[in-house]
Amino acid sequence: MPHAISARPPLSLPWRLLLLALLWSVIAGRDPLSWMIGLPTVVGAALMSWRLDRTLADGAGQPLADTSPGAELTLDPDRAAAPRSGSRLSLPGLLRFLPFFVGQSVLGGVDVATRVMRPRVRVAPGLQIFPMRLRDPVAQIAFLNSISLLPGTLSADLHGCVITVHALDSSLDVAAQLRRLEHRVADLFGERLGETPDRDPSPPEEAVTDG
Amino acid sequence: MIDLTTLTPLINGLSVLLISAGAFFFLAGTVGLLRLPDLHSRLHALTKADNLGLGLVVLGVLPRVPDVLYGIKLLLLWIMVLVAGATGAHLIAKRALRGEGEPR
Amino acid sequence: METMLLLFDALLLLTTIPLALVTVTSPEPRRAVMLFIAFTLTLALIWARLAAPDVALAEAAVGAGLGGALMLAAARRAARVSAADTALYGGTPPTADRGTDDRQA
Amino acid sequence: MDEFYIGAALLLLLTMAGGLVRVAVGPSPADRMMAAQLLGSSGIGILLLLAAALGIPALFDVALIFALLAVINVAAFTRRRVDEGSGA
Repeated sequence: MPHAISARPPLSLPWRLLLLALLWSVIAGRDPLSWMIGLPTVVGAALMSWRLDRTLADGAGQPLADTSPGAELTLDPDRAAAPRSGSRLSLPGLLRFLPFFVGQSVLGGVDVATRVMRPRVRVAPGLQIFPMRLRDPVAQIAFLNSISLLPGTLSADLHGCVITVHALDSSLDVAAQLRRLEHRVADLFGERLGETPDRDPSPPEEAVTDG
Repeated sequence: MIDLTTLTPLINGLSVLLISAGAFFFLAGTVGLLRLPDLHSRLHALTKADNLGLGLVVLGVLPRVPDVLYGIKLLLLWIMVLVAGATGAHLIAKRALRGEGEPR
Repeated sequence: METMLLLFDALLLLTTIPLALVTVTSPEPRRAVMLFIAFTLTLALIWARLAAPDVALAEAAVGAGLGGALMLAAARRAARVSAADTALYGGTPPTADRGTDDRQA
Repeated sequence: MDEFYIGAALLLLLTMAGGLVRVAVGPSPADRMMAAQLLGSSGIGILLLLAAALGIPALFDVALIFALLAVINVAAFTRRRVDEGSGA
């Protein structure tokens, strides 16, 4: 992965304005009068999201936690302390990730449907622990959400960098599946995974075609 | 109004296929919600079957939109439901695991 | 087309009216709020079926979105207050249906 | 074709009614919330099908609002207060 790991700013304000303006024109249609409401909304939303993201990117994390004291999605101390590695969504990574993601979600749906539609429901639910090697907060969130859409797994908790995964069928090799997914997400964000010593470091890069 | 005459039978057939599959997955989601034994397993059924069902319905309805903008809007809607569904499932699962913050 | 629509409307009514009754007669506030959210969703469908998308939009936004969130917070507070009352004065709080429901937080 | 859309919407309404059972019986608040979320997404599906069958594109916008606001409830539900947990 040729992407340089440097502290890049998240996404500059003009880009945000442009993207949000595009979004508004999709939502509101072609009537030019809609910009009477759209313009203040777009500017306000861009400013707010920019400030929020900058707070995150500074590695502080604390102001966010303070403004919403009870929110579940606040940063855990470990994650907040992790420096933002500057990984950015990469377009080729996205093009590689999307077909995989769509295929996996279809498999996930089919998996659940076949389990549920049998005369006797066949599940062996259980919790498993998975230490995550991704460090970028955005990549971590993308990973968490992708886990829930993969067949048989559901991200249930997050402590620092350790995910608790709920498996619908714990007899399957959930950890290997998750490692493959982690590589996919790392590729998507152009992030290089640090190796954890207690784990098999060989990345099964090409063995991802099966479910 | 939506112009019916411009639709080819092929697109119609594809649409029927996609929506039928979508409805099947919605059905599977509800059956899972009613039959699965514990909360986390039910969350599985909810996130996967339901999001896939909605995606298929969106794809099936796509040929009938009056405008390209509506098509983009529908795809955005699906992405949003995907993200919201996965995040919501994570939040509910986490809350159920930790079980804190509730008086009863 | 017409018969299908008739069936659809009948089923919509058959779910909405019992749902409303269950919501109103629910003794536990949080259960009532969640049933109310569900009720709002079906009500929005009824507005949509009456070809009033603007009303349906307002119904979904105010009823299910903001109203639901506010009422969830209020119901949680009510449960807390009644629990505190129980701790102070003893007895069972009038709003709690213990035993059948809400064992798991 | 319109008949097919309405029929599919009818089926989705049936699954919605099934989900309502889960909202009503629980047993835990998380179960109810989850089922309400499921109702939201089948409601979106019904709205899309109705919009296509009845030719009311504005219903697509209603579906968008459904999608946006379903999250708010879940967030409100899972939110923890700092001062909570003191009762009972």
